Amino acid sequence: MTDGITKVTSHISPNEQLIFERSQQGRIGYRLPALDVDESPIDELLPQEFRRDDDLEGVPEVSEVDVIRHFVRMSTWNYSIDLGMYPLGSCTMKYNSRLNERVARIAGFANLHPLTEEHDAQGALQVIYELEQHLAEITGLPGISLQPAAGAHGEMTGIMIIRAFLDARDGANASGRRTMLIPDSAHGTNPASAHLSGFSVKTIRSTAEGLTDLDHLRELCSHGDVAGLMLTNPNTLGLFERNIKQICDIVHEAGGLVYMDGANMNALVGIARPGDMGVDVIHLNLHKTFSTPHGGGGPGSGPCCCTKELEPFLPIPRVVKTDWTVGEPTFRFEYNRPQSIGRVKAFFGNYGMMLRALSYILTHGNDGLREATEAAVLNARYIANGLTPDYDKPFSSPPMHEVVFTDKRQTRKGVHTLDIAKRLIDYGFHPMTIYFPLIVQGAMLIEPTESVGRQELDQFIAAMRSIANEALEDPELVRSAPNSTRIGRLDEAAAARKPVLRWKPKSD
Amino acid sequence: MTDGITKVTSHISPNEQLIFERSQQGRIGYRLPALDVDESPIDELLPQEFRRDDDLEGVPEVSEVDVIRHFVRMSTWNYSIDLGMYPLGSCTMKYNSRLNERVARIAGFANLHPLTEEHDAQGALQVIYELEQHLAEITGLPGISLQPAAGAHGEMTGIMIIRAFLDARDGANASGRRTMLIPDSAHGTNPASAHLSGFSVKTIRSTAEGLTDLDHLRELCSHGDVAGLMLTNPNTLGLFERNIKQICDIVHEAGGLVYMDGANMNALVGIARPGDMGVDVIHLNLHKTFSTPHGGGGPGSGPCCCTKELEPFLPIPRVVKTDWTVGEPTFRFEYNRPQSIGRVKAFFGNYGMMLRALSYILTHGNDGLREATEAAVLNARYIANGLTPDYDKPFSSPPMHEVVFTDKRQTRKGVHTLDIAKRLIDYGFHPMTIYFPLIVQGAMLIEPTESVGRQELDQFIAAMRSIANEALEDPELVRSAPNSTRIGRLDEAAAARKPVLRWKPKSD
Amino acid sequence: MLEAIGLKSAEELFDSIPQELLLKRPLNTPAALSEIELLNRFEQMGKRNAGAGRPSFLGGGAYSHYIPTIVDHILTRSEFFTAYTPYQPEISQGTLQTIFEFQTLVCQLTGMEVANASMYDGSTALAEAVLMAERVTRRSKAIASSSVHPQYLEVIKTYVQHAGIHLDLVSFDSLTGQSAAALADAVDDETAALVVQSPNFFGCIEDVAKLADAAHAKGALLVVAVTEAMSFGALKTPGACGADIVVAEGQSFGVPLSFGGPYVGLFATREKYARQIPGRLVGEAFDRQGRRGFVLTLATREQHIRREKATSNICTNEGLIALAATVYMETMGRRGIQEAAHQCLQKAAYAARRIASVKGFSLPFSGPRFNEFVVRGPLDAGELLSRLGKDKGIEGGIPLWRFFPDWPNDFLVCVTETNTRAEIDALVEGLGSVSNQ
Amino acid sequence: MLEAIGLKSAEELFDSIPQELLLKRPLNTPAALSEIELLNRFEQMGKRNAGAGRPSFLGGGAYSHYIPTIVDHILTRSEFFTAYTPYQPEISQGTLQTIFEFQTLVCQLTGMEVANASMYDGSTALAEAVLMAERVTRRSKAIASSSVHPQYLEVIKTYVQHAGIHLDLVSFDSLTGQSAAALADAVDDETAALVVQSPNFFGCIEDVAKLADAAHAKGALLVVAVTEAMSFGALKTPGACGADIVVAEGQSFGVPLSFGGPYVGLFATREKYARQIPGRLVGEAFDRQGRRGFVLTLATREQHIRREKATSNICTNEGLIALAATVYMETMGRRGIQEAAHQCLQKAAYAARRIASVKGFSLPFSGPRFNEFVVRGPLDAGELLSRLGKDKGIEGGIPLWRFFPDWPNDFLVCVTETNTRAEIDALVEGLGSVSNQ
Ligand SMILES: Cc1ncc(COP(=O)(O)O)c(C=O)c1O
Ligand SMILES: Cc1ncc(COP(=O)(O)O)c(C=O)c1O
Repeated sequence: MTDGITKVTSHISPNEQLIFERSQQGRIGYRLPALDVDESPIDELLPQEFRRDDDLEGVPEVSEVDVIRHFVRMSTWNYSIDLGMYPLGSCTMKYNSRLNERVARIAGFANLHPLTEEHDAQGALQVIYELEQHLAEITGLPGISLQPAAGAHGEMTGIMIIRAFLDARDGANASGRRTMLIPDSAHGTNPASAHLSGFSVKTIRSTAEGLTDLDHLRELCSHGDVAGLMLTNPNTLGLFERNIKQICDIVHEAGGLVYMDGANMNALVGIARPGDMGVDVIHLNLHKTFSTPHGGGGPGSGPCCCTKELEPFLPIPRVVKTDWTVGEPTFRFEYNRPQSIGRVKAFFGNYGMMLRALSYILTHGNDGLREATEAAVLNARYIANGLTPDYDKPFSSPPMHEVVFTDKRQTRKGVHTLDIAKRLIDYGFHPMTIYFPLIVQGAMLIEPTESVGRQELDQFIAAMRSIANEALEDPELVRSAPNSTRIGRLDEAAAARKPVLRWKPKSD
Repeated sequence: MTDGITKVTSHISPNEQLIFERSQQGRIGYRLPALDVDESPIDELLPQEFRRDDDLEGVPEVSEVDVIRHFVRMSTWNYSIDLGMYPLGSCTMKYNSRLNERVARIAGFANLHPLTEEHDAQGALQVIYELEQHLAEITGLPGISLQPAAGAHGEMTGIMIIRAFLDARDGANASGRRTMLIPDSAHGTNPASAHLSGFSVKTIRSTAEGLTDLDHLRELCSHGDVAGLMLTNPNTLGLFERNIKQICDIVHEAGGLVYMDGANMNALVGIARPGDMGVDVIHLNLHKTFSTPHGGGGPGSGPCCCTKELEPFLPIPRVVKTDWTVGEPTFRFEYNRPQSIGRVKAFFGNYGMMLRALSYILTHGNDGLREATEAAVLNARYIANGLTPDYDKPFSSPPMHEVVFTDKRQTRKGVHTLDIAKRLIDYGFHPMTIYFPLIVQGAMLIEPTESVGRQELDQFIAAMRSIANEALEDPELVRSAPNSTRIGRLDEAAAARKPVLRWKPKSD
Repeated sequence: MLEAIGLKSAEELFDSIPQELLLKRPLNTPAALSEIELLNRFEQMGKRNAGAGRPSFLGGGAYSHYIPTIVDHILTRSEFFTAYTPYQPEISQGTLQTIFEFQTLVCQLTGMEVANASMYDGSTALAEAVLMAERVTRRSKAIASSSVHPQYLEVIKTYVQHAGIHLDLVSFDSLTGQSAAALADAVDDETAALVVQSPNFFGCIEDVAKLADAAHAKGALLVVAVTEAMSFGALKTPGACGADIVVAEGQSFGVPLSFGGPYVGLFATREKYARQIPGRLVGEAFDRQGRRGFVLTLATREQHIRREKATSNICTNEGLIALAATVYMETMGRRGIQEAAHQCLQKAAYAARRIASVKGFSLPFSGPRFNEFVVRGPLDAGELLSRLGKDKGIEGGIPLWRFFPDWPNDFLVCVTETNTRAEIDALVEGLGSVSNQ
Repeated sequence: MLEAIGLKSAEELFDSIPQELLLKRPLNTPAALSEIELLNRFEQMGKRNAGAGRPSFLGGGAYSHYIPTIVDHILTRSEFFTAYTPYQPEISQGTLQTIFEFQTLVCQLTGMEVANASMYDGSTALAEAVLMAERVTRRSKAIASSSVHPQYLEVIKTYVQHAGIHLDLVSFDSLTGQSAAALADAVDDETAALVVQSPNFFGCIEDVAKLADAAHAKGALLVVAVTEAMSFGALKTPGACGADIVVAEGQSFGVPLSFGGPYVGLFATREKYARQIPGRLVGEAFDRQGRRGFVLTLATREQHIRREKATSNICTNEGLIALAATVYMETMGRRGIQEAAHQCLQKAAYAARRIASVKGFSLPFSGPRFNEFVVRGPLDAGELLSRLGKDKGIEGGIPLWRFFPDWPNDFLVCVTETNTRAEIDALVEGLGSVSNQ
């Protein structure tokens, strides 16, 4: 192995079977109080035909120690932010403050039932209200719903709002406006969300500079069918759409609305506001910009923020402030909003994430929010600088919070983006986002976030440069990576061909 | 590597520097509220000569993320109970229930100041009182002090009680009784504690069977100088001293008292009681038998339990029940105990460990306590059986909760206990206790505890047998172990010759 | 560092943003709080949630079950909660194997063949099930009983409004509290999905097998929603009853109430529909040396590859909550889930019996139930329950007027294994006394 | 499994125990409680500790400092809290490197050259320091000021009673609250250790440098005890003042009050005495490939090797609490420890000023102080403080009559960075009002 590998060493790592393979009849790991009411004969309560008759066969029987060891062992197979930088472009993997976790576990919130009467849940409503206020200030968009459970959910919500607005504005004519424009660089959820909302998608080209092609946009807007545009800004190449104002004007003039995918707000918080750019509606990812933990794939929270004009269309219910009693504001849910697109989720959204995000905003303070943005952009720039000598940087402009490189120089030796990513694992780093955005051949999208210091950035740059060197001198080493993990590259094609999606007892 | 290694695989493991090597001027990881009182000029509060003048140079400056990553990374280098069985003989490494941890963190206990007035700390006193009651029942010894902070501390306390008793009983004559008898198999803390209490130590031989040599004991008891005997039971070879009653009689007849090291109570709880055997005083290790976590070396808690006769000599203060108000008992501290040996620690002992131990006793229940003992002994027996074909078992009697083997058969090929232990690491197991007790050449003392299932016991036995095989066929493989850890055997001799006990800046 | 990249000030980092778009003032959000201040602040707000501290009989889609202490310990392992979606299997096997176990457990509990890696919650899972039924059957009508959770129905409406799917509601039977006979009759050749919840919003168990037959007779899929996952421990599985898609809210399995989220949607179906499932799937795979591992699979269904043609727009799901549910299901295990379900059943029966004997109170529905039931009181339920909260410190139930304005005196009571007999007795007594004020 | 080893019943496992010694009945301890019941039980008992929930000005050897949230997160990492003493360095480097950092930080804060891996607490560390001074000097007298924490003095007495060491107490100066001039004079050629605490039990800072000179002039060691470790952030280090052994209670650094334990004893000395230190030491070491690691070292001092000739009987120490302190010191870091110390100093000064201005209250001692001070009130302090607790819900201080029966009206007040100005003002007001009842 290369001397350049400074971040990791090889060590023993525990194996662990599936829990079903560990199960032993008769073992238990739970302790419930004894039933303290008079027991009724089961037949009186539940007719036989409604009762489960398989005795839950197959569900594991294990002890508490078994469970602890099972998960602790498996956990050690994961990379995580707490182990080091996690430079997944577009994902904004930043540090998840322990304090926010503690806040979310305060009994007054954690044990609160969502259908508690409002007067017994004032603190909970206050949190929603305050968080909305802050997000409105940060985005410059005053109408907020915290109901969406993730970014894609927020997109669907926002696009449905656009549709409801157009229907209200144009009446029957709105049926002629069913085209959503989406750049070729957009995240896959954008077209999928547009589709869910009943729009057909037209793709806008990007320029050689990596920005929205204004001419193409104008052309697409000339047919009268445009409902709106979904734009990510900074876009998925990490570049600020400097013509954003003009873009919004073009779409607005064509009678459409502008949706901004706010996944990249970590480049803008405290610096610039979508509302000031002409954007009509945006979703935020609290699990990116506002640091709520990704948890191995979720939960997220995707607030939808819109202009005053679009506010009537937001999902129900909304939280409104009523009056002040003894110094404390009081709040209630408002359900009677006839123009609302409806409800996108039971209850009020991923409430626990709201607590964490509010805690993030309050512990950072306004200065801290801006400083985090500056650090995130600075770190990305630093990496951009550090990697330019060895990797192809397809767009020359300086990036914002993330930067895209390609494998162009390495492919000559048969080394591709996937190989570079896998080789980074040997160096102890989680790879960057790869092959996204789709318009960049062999894309490597790198987003360091603010949660990493210079030492580790330097280590990362050194690792990448060392890999570039290996690609020249020992390409097979890179192509066979990772070589130091407990498992090698898995045969994903075979897995998809004959999917095994669950455990079954051997005898089956 | 051998195919027999089933418990671990090689994987990447994060490196991490010393925190001092990570420090960067100006970084901070703390957040305190702003000072909210009028600030006085420092000279008015603290004359210059009393003030620190080095600006805390050298103390690290790091961010919160730095600290998290620092410790999370370092933590991954540790073996732990949560990763698997930890068969350290004499150490009783059993599962540490998460529930007990939660109990210890209940605000009403965690935030309670030790000098709170009694009436505002009744719950805390109740816990002490109840735990004492239960320990008295378990040991059959009614006088309890929870003040000692660990086993050795409990030993010192118990031995000082014996001394105080003898002084009270014999007056000036007691100065003729300053010999403490200790078996050659005893733990090192025993003689050290006896010494701290002003006794000189005489060593009793063990028989070929591994038990106390009664003849030798009689002989040693014949000189009139014996203050007492310190005996571990089951002894450190894992054997029950079946002559315990006779042993106690001999010592008592010689005018001495019997101290029992209760480190091995995991073999007895619910099965037999030291008080019923004639023992006068014992310490327990709550961090062994009662499952409070070892925490990488502590904290412990070493309650001292004694007969009614010795009770007046226990450390002050003691908790006593006063009366009952509205259904709730009330408690107070009693300080006025003129015969007490005094205080062995500020405040009342390692209180947090008492909470955990009480929780352990209450969640197990009386049946569960006995079942745990049975399982612990059964597991040790199972291992004893499984290893006998390949390893020398110096004592033929069936063991209690732990079993000793030796490297006798392996030394022929130049493989020693240390090598076997290190090779176990390659197999994914924490080694057993080695070279203890001292009387067994090349001892390997194995204590599985009740916290391990048959699957892992079988894996352990298979690993040990595989190593025995390797010792025959490829002794160098064993001698050079561990081969799969992030660091190899360290040069301990060099480290002790020129000790580096702290980090210093390079320039020094 | 600025210097190292040739910049003089932090402002220069944002040179690519046009001047006029820069925010030239500090954000009007509060200044930074220290840890002490922040915790005080949230604890104060938490105290304004009186409902959180009381004995509670609230259900209706979110349930108070006991959460074993180890669940949160595992959840707060850095390696789990600070990891991303397992895109790189070589360093994500912890998450991947957990999801594979989750999928298996969901299959076992629902009696189905395949399950996905989670949906946002039960309500969105149900809406996605309707969309999936449309994809599978290529039909455009959905029929649902009005005994489905009203908020779930609202979510379906939102999701299908632009998908060309027509949603028909059939009123439930007001004697039994179960879906009406008319529901089965409403299924026709255009019907993609027959949607039913069991136990339903009123706590009544539906005759799922009969509805399955009705749906299948017309070539429609039966979609069964379950909001109280604990019922899987006692009731015949939807799979055994013939359901084609089963969705459930997994909150009952180790997830705090947390004012409604994050929860976790369970989604299971038959193997033949695996390629129509929304969301992520984890499957078994092997490396070149034949070592077993797990990977995200069948990704061609998903938005990042299929874009507008994907089976769903979902990307981030509820990974960590699925982990909580997995730890819960494994810790409770076969016997624990059975035992908890049994206690729910018995305690609810006890409570129902006792409440029905209080003067002025009755149980309007005759259908069999698991752990929830509707109570009809002698006065406005909102008023009654509010008195009960204030005077007795008990959260007694959910007034139904919010969802069914015609039934001012009705409320929904839920009893779980966490409600002691003393609490139930206090509820019974409290209902009697506050209704006599 | 019984079968596998040829046994028929669990009883046979205990065949080696004579029949008459077997307990032939169930233990008379309670039957098993479930998690729910157990938590209820402890929470109920916890509520009987009213003192835990109140604003508090209690110090006297245990201090309320803010504990950053991350401390407990790291403490509850399985790899730390469920590990044993690091006997096998290849799989214990996490613990070992942490201890090495702990030792270094203790040296930095105390101004000393070497430190050990921890002692049980401050009081036992102090007693062991006296024993060590005897070993180093081969003299058998210890002289201590009565301004040392009374419980620490009691512990020394217990420890030295059979060690042939004579302990002399010299009364403190009742005007300054510092040790008396007579203390220095008491040191003679027989003296092994001069023992002083600074800030002392009354919160007064001692002139450690002067005492060091006095001790050294006679060939004795100066042993300095510190109960309030936060003072290291502001006061001249004992090391800089010439101390030979410094012991401290580390509880102030990230350790909950927990009714007095577990805490952690810090123990530091000069390099030349390293081989006389009690307890464990971790040192740097290298493997054959030159990779750096850490090991337990100088083990020949310890009981498991030297047995009765060991430097101490200590084996298990306070590893996990040392970890907490390490996380605390690193999180707070250079500036945080300074800032917290500064706030303690300033807030205590503010409180002292304000209390002294209340009618009937005075500050009897003139010595400089850090964050604790003695207040003399107009009535019995026990009575006064008990009223303050009951009526105002404030834990106002520690009545000194427990330790000094002659001073019924005196009490010890401690102020830290966690006490807000509002709390201090409430204390001041409360003292005024309850003393006027
Ligand atoms: C640019 C972009 N848009 C949308 C999304 C979708 O957000 P979510 O995964 O929260 O649904 C993502 C996240 O992966 C993204 O990176
Ligand atoms: C037999 C025996 N006695 C005494 C002790 C000392 O206990 P502690 O480490 O708690 O001081 C131990 C623990 O290591 C032991 O195994």
